[in-house]
Amino acid sequence: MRPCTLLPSAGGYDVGLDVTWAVKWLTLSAQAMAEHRVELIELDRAIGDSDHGENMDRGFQAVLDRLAETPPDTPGAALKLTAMALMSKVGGAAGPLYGTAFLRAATALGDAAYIDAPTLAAALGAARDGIVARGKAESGDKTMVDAWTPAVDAALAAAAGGDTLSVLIAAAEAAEAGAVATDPLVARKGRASYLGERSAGHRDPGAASSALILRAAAGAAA
Amino acid sequence: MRPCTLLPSAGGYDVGLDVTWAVKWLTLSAQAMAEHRVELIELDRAIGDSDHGENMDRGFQAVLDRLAETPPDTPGAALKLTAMALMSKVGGAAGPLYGTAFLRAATALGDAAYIDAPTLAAALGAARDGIVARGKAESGDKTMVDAWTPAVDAALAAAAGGDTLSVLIAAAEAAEAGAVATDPLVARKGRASYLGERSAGHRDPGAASSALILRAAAGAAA
Amino acid sequence: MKKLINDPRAVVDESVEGFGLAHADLVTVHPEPKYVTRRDAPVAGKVGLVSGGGSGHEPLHAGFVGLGMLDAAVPGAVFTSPTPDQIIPATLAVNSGAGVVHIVKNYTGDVLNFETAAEMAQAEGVEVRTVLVNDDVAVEDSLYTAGRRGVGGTVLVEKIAGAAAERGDDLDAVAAIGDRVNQNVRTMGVALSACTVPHAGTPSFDLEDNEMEIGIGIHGEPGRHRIAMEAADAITDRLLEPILGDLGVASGDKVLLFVNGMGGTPLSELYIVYRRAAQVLAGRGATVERSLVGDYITSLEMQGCSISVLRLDDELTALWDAPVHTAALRWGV
Amino acid sequence: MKKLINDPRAVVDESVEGFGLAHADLVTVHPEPKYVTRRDAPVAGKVGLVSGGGSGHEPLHAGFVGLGMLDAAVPGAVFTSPTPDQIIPATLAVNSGAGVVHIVKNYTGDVLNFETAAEMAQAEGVEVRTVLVNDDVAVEDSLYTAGRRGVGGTVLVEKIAGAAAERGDDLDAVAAIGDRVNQNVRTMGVALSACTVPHAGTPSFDLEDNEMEIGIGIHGEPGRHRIAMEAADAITDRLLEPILGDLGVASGDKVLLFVNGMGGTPLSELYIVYRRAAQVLAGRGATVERSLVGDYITSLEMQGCSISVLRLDDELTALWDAPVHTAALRWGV
Ligand SMILES: Nc1ncnc2c1ncn2[C@@H]1O[C@H](COP(=O)(O)OP(=O)(O)O)[C@@H](O)[C@H]1O
Ligand SMILES: Nc1ncnc2c1ncn2[C@@H]1O[C@H](COP(=O)(O)OP(=O)(O)O)[C@@H](O)[C@H]1O
Ligand SMILES: [Mg+2]
Ligand SMILES: [Mg+2]
Ligand SMILES: [Mg+2]
Ligand SMILES: [Mg+2]
Repeated sequence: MRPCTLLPSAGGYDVGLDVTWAVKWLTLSAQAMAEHRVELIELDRAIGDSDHGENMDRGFQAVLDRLAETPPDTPGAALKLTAMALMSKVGGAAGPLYGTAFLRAATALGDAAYIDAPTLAAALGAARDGIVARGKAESGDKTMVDAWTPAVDAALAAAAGGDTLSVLIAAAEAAEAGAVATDPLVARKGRASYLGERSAGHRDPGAASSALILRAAAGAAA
Repeated sequence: MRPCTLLPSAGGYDVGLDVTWAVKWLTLSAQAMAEHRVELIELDRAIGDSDHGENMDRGFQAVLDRLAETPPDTPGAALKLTAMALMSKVGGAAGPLYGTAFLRAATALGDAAYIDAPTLAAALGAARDGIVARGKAESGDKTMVDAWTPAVDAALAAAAGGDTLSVLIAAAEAAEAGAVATDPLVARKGRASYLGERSAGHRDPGAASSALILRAAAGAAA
Repeated sequence: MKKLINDPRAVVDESVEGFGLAHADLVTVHPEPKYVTRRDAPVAGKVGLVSGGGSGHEPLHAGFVGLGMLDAAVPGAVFTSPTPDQIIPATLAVNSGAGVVHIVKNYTGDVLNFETAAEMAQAEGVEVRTVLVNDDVAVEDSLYTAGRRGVGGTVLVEKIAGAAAERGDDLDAVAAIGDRVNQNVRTMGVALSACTVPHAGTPSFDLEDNEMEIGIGIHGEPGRHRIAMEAADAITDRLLEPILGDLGVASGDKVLLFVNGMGGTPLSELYIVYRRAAQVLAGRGATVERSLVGDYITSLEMQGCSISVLRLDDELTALWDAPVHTAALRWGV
Repeated sequence: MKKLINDPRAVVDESVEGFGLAHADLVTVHPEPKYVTRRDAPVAGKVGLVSGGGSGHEPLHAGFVGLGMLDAAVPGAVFTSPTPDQIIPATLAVNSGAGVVHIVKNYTGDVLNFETAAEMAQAEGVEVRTVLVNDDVAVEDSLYTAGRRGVGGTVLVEKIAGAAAERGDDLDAVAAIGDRVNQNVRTMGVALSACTVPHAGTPSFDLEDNEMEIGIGIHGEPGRHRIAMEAADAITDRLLEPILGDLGVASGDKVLLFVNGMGGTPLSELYIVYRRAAQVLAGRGATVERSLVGDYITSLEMQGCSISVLRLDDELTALWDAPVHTAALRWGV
């Protein structure tokens, strides 16, 4: 799993992330979506339209198909392929948002074969910015942004002195905490916003799926 | 309640039935339909279309309205008015069948002010014949005929040696037994026949309402 | 029971009143006794077409009143056939002198009430013919029952006989066309859920979560068999088999395929059934020349559907295609 | 969950396939990526109209493809907006050179996916305008939400903009007519029961026997308020009040009244609602000039309805009356 080349990082020498990691990340993400499909549907049932788990599962299965069809050479290529698959297979709000996120992250990574911690944190930041640019949600609106923004903050902080694994672990933990923190919020964006006060007391499904994806990223690097 | 004139009957002198009895019969019938409305709906729900109690209740309420509007002079007039009200307000299978039954009974009674036991039994026979003529059901087809035919047989037997009250009591008891006896039958006429074997094990709603009407007739004479 | 109703006993009155308000360009509602006529009835020289039956099957029959279809519809109480005192004035109102055809679904109540009304209308000088519709192949032993029921085929009889009347056919010819449609159509239905008659308040039968009723009629009565739920394709095959067998559909036959919703089934599901039925018919070498998919003869909010197959000939096809302008069926105008 | 389906994940594929078989005279179904075009698309010189959204709202949108209405419909998964890779080829397929109008219901997913598709179609040289439909008055604080949703009014926008395109209006004019309809229509809905998304298998929300959801959208999402069941007249008043207030309906106004069933409500009940709504409008001095009653934009088998009121002017009325020939709406042809 670990590449044989060592890359410099702020905290000393880091084992960089390569395309194998990226493919493993996407594979673990697809597994997570399949495993948590019903749970995500249930979250969406409470404050949305019962499709988020189905959509994400369908989307990541398509990612797996395309990874098998045309194996990517670089992490950036893997994420770009993912962006395209999600954009064309997920639909709903999550499709374009995740599609943009992966596309921006892919752009941030460029052609690099290996990713160091700062690049990784920057790519996560680009993904988050993409979601915000498309969806116009602010923190506290009870959307996936509430998982991504703390994740990016934690990733940037970890990248200052840690390796890629510690960046991803920090991001995953923060995303999970961010998702949990959506529970009491009143939604102001997306479908849940129609419920007004009634949206409080439920976890945002997109924040939950985001946490799963970031946890998969850490798992792939471990 | 009892008229002041005594009529000869086979068994001696009988208190004949007059228009007051007829009106009371119809009033008690209307009460019975209202009271047993839900029960008749339930019977019809099991092997039909859940409307028999509603239809009979609506029909007999219309009978009461018309009795109040144009009080009849004779038992025959009361039954004719009933026939017309049921025919125009009940609908379904029961409407024309009961309509014909009351019309034939009215015709059998003619203009008579008082009815003796044989006339009464003959009128019940005419009612039954009307039902059979319209509906073409035979005994054992699991229809209201299975209440009326034993009732008429018992009425004719009672009329040979009894007064009108005993005719009506005999008819009511036989109708009730006849209705109960429809339970195991497989329906061959009416809506229940579509169920085939599945119609067995349920009482025929029309037989049940017939028994209620004949019991009301006895109650009015008591 | 949850329904968009006020007093359960006012359901038919209020619904028909609303129908009259919404379609004042097409129909006139006569409130007491209740019947609905084509706005321009009686149409000079034209044979009048009257149908009716219990309510709860909407859009049948009032939704089919208008040019090229019915001249009058007579709604009874929910699932209860109407009474002669409604049918008679409806018959008189649409008689232009050319006589009136009664289209009657074969149920004891409908038959008896229309029979009485026809007699009395004849006594008033109106020539009446009756077309009895009995297309339901679910009723097997018709010798030992009230006979096959009139179900989905009724819509097709009303459309095609209506077109015959509109083109100027005489009384016997219109009745003959109606009979011909009836002889060439077969129907079978399935319920996934019961329906609740407003005045009754409880579902017309109880079905487990994994059960369905095969061979239902249109009055919420239980069907002939209760079996375990199956996939749509298997259900479709189960409905189609007796239809095609009884009708004797052969290779080269041209048919109209009608997939009807019972009221509570999404249209998308009807198209899933249609798809399979069309595949099966194609597999038998029959050509589906005309189609109808939607809720046309319903049982309140029942979930389920019926499939009807009508064997077409050129005349029936032309009459099907003829203009119709009613609340529920409209084309060519 | 009891449905007339096969594999829950094949519902949209099989249903759209069946739709294409049943209406081969009107539409062409493109299976992968999935979209439905008018059979004669692109129509030379005519502005193309494309709409789409999640499936489960049938007959919307595919049922409205045809002369005088949509040129293409793009069905997503159930309750999930379609993706750009479907919307783009649909847009290209109906572009005759006169440009294409996207009619988009205001939901985050629909907006984002159509936005992306519009950008990419523009990049391919197609001029695209977007009409955003947001007629749902149930969404109150639209500043703090994703904004008002597109619901019943969508059907009216599609019909009237479709008629404008058919008569030859140019791209901006068609979009302007669509916007005008949207500005003049308001809608509010109620659910008496939830619906079950096939892949989810459980009802979209739980309602007690004596409860209803006021202010529902069309995706089985819960509404804004949950209150005790009421009679149809009271419910109608409750839906109509915010519509009339927000639209500012005044005495002398001419309106189109649209009572829409959510999929599991008997037509007879819709007419009971229509009756009351018509009475209330008459009481305000408004004239109901046109009516539409039936299941046109649904939520699977949900029980309930929505009421839409569109303020008419002479041009909108004429465009409403213009011929339309689609699977679900047809007149004048
Ligand atoms: N404007 C937005 N910005 C960021 N995220 C959003 C926005 N709108 C919705 N979302 C996210 O999308 C999720 C819903 O996705 P999904 O259920 O797949 O789409 P839909 O709402 O179209 O059914 C929400 O839980 C939320 O996290
Ligand atoms: N052919 C018939 N002859 C005699 N009685 C009949 C016949 N058909 C039906 N009935 C009676 O009518 C009853 C049903 O009446 P009702 O429910 O009011 O009418 P419907 O079946 O039209 O709903 C049955 O229970 C049966 O007793
Ligand atoms: Mg969702
Ligand atoms: Mg009955
Ligand atoms: Mg009945
Ligand atoms: Mg969705």
